[in-house]
Amino acid sequence: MTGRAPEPVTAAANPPVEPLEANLGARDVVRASAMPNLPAPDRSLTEVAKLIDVSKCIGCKACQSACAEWNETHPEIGVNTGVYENPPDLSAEMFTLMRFTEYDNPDTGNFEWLIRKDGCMHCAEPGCLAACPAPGAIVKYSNGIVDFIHENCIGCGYCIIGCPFDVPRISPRDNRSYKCTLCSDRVAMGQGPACAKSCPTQAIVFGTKAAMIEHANDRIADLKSRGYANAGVYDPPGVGGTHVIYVLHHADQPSLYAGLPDDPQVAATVSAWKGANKTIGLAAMGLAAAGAVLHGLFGRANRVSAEDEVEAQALVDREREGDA
Amino acid sequence: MTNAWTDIKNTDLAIVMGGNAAEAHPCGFKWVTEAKANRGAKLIVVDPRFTRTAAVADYYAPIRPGSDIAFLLGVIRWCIANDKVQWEYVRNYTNATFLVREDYGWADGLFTGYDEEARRYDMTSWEYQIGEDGFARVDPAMTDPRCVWNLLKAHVEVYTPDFVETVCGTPKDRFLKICEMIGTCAAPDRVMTSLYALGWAQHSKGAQNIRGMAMLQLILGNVGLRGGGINALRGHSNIQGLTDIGLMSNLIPGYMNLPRDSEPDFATYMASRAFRPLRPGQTSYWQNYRKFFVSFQKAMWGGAATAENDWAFDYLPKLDIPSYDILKMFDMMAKGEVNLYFCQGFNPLMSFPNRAKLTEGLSKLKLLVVMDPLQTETAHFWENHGAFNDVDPAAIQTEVLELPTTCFAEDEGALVNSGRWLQWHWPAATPPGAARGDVWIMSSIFRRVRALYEAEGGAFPDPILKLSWDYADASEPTPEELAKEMNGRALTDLADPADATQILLAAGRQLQTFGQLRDDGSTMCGCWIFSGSWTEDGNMMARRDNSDPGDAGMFLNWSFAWPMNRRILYNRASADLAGKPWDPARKLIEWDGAKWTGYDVPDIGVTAKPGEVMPFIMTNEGVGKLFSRKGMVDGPFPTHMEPFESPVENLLNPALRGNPAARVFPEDLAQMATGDEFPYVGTSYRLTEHFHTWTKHNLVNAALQPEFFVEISEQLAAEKGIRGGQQVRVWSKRGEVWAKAVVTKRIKPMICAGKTVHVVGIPLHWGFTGVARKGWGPNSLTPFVGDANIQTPEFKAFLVNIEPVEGGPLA
Amino acid sequence: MRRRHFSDRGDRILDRNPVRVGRYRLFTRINHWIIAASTILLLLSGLAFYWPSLFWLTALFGGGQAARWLHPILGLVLAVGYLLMFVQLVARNIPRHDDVVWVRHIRDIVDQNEDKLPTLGKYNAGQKFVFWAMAGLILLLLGTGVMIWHQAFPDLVPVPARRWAVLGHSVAAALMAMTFVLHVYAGIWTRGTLSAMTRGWVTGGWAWRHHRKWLKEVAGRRD
Amino acid sequence: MNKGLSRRSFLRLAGAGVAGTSLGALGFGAAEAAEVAHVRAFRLTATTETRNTCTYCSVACGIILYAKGDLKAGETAELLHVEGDADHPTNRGTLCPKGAALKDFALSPTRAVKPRYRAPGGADWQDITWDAAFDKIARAIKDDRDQNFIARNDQGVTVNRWLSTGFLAASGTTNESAWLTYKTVRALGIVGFDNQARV
Repeated sequence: MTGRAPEPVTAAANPPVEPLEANLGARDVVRASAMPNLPAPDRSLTEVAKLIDVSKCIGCKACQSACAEWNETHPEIGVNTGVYENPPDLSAEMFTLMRFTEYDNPDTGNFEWLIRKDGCMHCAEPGCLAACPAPGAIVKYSNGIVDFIHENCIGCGYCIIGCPFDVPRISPRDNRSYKCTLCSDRVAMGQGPACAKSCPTQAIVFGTKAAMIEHANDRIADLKSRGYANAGVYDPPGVGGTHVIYVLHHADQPSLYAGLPDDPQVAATVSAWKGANKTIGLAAMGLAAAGAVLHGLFGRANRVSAEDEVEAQALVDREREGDA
Repeated sequence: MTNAWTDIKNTDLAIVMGGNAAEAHPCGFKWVTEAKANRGAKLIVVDPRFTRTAAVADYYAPIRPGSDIAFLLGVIRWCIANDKVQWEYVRNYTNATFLVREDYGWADGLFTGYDEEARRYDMTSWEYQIGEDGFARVDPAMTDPRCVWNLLKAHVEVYTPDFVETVCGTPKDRFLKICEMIGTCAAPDRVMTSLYALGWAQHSKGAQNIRGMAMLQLILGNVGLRGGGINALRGHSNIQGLTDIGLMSNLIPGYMNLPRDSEPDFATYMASRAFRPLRPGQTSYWQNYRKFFVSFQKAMWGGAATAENDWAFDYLPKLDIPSYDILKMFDMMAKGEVNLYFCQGFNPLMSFPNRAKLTEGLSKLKLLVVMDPLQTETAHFWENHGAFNDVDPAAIQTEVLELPTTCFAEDEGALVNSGRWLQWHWPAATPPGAARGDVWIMSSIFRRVRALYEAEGGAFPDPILKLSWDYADASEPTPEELAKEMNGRALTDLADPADATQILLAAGRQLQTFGQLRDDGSTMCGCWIFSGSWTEDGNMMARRDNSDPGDAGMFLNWSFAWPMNRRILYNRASADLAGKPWDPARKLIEWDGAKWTGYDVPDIGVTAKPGEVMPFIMTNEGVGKLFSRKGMVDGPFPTHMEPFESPVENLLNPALRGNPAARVFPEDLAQMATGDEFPYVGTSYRLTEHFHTWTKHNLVNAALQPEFFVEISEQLAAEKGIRGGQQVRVWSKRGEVWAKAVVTKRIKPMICAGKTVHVVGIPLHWGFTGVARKGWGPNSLTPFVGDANIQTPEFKAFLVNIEPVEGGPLA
Repeated sequence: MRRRHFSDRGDRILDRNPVRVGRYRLFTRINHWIIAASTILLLLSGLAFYWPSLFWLTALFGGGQAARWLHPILGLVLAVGYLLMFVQLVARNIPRHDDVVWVRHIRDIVDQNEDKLPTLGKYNAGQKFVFWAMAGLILLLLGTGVMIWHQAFPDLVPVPARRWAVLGHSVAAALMAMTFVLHVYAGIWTRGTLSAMTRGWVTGGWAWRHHRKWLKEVAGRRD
Repeated sequence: MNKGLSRRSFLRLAGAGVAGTSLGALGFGAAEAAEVAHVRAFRLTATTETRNTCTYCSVACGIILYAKGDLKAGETAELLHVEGDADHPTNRGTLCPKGAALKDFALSPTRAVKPRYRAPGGADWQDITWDAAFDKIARAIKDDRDQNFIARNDQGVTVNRWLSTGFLAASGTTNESAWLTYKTVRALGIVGFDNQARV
């Protein structure tokens, strides 16, 4: 080791080739799936964020390409289904995807081609983590990155159920769940994510969340000057904010962008399932079991008496004889 | 590009027309995004399709493929009519004031001098009035009706907004809005940049499309300025370099030309090339042609090129026609006139029009040699791949050699980018299998041929036997040796012409600049414009200092740019007549009273006084040319011409078809369709996910865009009963393809001359080799005709038909 | 042949001194224990997914991944097993008027005052409740389980439906666990019951005490 | 060099606190230690970096090639990764979807990796050595040139051109190989010479 990797401040740097100590690891985990009482880490990293400025995005898929290369995934060579989305959906081999929406803007009469990079939003309140039953399979670091620890993943798919953005995908190859890691391995080395590094127009940028919000506000001012009165940032409070945030020209209508949820929340069904249901259910089961045990210990068993046997024999004899 | 990629950040308005920068050049397009984000620049896109560039544009307008000249001349007309002209620039830095001969004229879509039989113009009348002093006559007041400005005004009069709407299908309000946006850049402190590519070049009048924009940029005073210029976004990584080094039929490195049959000796050859200035006191740089040429001949044949043999003038082949370009060669091939053909990193079967004709030509060769890192369709043209390549191998007698070469990761050397930067790169990986570099392969072939001539004699062996081969390892010259040869060196001590006792450069030393070249055989130089790239100070192309004084975007210490490390051509024009920058905030160079200083290498003699030597030193006039005199074979001004295959007639003259001066072979003309037979306009293009037919060999890019498709409007889809994702057949008079249909709002029908015009968009990335799904390219459909000046095939506008298909070859 | 009302065809008086009554044939007993085993394994693996501190239970199956793929397979075993059981037992589990009376006197059962109750056929209302509750819950668990069986049916239903399914699955599982406890406890508390599923017979006294109509019918049968 | 880092490093996540649940207290014991929470080991540690230029379009983005093995040191080198060069003034580290996947171009399964020959009318390729291929080419050049070389045109002007053979040059290759190609092709008198400038 020649030193500790720095905390990342931007995506635009060349990766080191010398061995450095990672600046992100187990000791930075603030939450882990199915491990409710995790001790607080002794340090807190600066929150990071990836900002996706939809208004700068040219839909070139460099992010998809860089993502596949960095993560060494092998997206399938599919077919053309009449649209530009390829691969057709997020998959365990494709952690990010450009989604294209053709929109005739009724207010301006202009046609708009809205292109959004889809992928994990790295929620502050991750639905996937809440849903995951495998201890330590999903972790959240103090810098905001939500990462899947594949060794711990059991492939149940509950993360898919928990995610308000429909992001995780189970690999048919190894039955483990995959999604964008925000390039936690790069961030650990002081680098930004591969997608942000590659993005030709820097529609994707990476830095501290505070810096990204500031950058977003600059962009929003620029967009407003170009007539996008509803330009704004997408950092949905329903999931506690996210560490992947968007600048949208039409922030009043997120769902225009290939169904980006207008107000994402961890679903009530998921909360019920992982909240009250879990407690009540277990309590009920526990009480039932405990009640049975107690009753068994202290109650009087229902025993067959000798008279019962006699009566039975009499009855049988009676019946048999009666027939005879 | 007159400017550099990094300079685009200095613009106020970028117009992308005749290209699709965001998709074809995403990382260069970044600088448009920077200009938008940091200086509030606007972006206009004019394109038949709403492209991914349009997705981030401030304003978009559709245009019918092949009607760009009408649009551009319409903008010029609007600018003149609305006084959106940078008058001082136009008056001083263009040939607006030059008087043109009385017999020049234009009528019915044709200029004077047209010979219909020969499909050619006699350009005699396209000339200035030459005064008794031998210089062109000018009228600084621009009142003379024969001055270029007044001729231009008259020439563009027909291109009214209504005419533009009728021809181009661009709604008038959209056209006028764009005119207004462009018009703002006539102010000295506002600059527009034009970014274009093959969307303008691949027409039978491609060069005239580009001239239209160049003229507009001169009128707005935007050439030579930071954030301005006329920027061809070139395709391949070293297409600029190969053109610079002259790997074309008619070129000699550094934009010199092969002699013609009409130039039987060196003296005749030189007589028509050392252009003398057309105005007093001007510097026509081509006056140095002889120095460049002699030094080139010395680089080629060393000691065998002597004053006595006219520097081995006869070792060069002469041309009897303007060029044996690839279209001409494939035409000859199809006629059985070619026996051997070499394809070095080139896949013509998927790159040139009328694939059926290409296959026919390749099938008539005796031997085809393909050197490529990939298994190209050309090398495999004889293989049957069902409908994807329906040939009978047994019937093809061509021998084929497929030779594996290295690729970028395995080789070393320089590439010239679109902004003329020569950047050196180093190898990182061991070549796979038996793959070897092009240098070793070409050396091996050449040395064997030379050995055969040495042993057997044969046809005119001198240029082969005497070719300079001064390399440490004759079997594989190093990149360094070759680069130094191109830079050039002194062959004898070079004495100072002013003081013979002073040696400026000792024998054997690398040249510092082409200014040191001599025409007496004492210097050698493979490519004069590259002089300064590998000097005694070392490899200038490998420089990596990315500092940028003044945040000007010039990066003078990063690599080397030709000529002389200059980053913006014509940068003298960034300052007014007195030498002060038009816009102080955009200073590039300025006259400090004694010399030119600034952020860029001045494109003028450093001590050439302002007002005396004019900015455009490569022209005979010293100024930019609104009227191109004899530079273009199809007219001194652009004029509206329809594509060879067009759904509408030429409104200026219905009798005209295509570019009247374009070369077209009779068999090919017979295969041109009319709108009655083939009602829809086909246009070809690249997609951002792919690079030509290379990346379909690549797993990731094949996944990002796996399968051949065509794009049509919702309206055409409804008319034809085509669903998105369904298989369709598209056919032209020359061939047919099957593809998936992408039905989109991004293409909308246009109304041109009262007709509804539907566009069928056909991307070009698929074939029958590689890892992506098998498919076709648009070249199965396109007509075999090129631009009149530069022979770029007319890939961007042709006629097709389309129908839905069940159970076709893709099913 | 007399029509059977309270007994199944295989039910037999095996011995008359002392009386032993055949209650379940071998096939039924194997069926039951398969159901029992799969239920237990399902409970164990299900609890591991349900409650983080029980995740260690997955170790019994060879780890989380193995537990994850085994659980739905076991679920199918249970469902098929229970279907077979259902077919065998459904006829005697149809609720009757006696059951209503029996339920009204539920206190007397706990207090072991069975004399106050109506005499019963092969099953009492409690047993019938377990039978039907299990049937319903297994059906529900099967349906919801299939919806969230990602490996086999990744795209069967949209995510919101899966959320309802997983909620329903867990509620049903909890109810099933409680039913299971009830069933097991009742079997143990009511001494003499277990042999019905182990050896296949009960004593005459047991039958007299708990299922007198059944005993009477079996004893009177000649088939 | 730290070879260990080229594999995933497993870091234990503290299991403390897991046992603090009701059932844990009932004696079911601490959960089996949830074993790992790790960040994937950095892929590029201890690789050789080389400056290069993207082979595709004319923006000429600076790239860095990361390889296992050092070619300059005479080692066999295998390309592992390609990334944009953040120091480069034009691309500043960014790459387009083609550039970002350059590694897959160099490692394409359909690269040509050995010289192959197809005989007239043949249905298949045959392997051929470089030497045999060059001999065949040289002979073909010599024979065709000798037969079809035009020393003088009809007017008797020396023209020294050879029309029956053509050459297409690669605009993806370097200036240096282009220059050597130019020299050899022109020395032979070939005028049917072109490159991709038109497409």
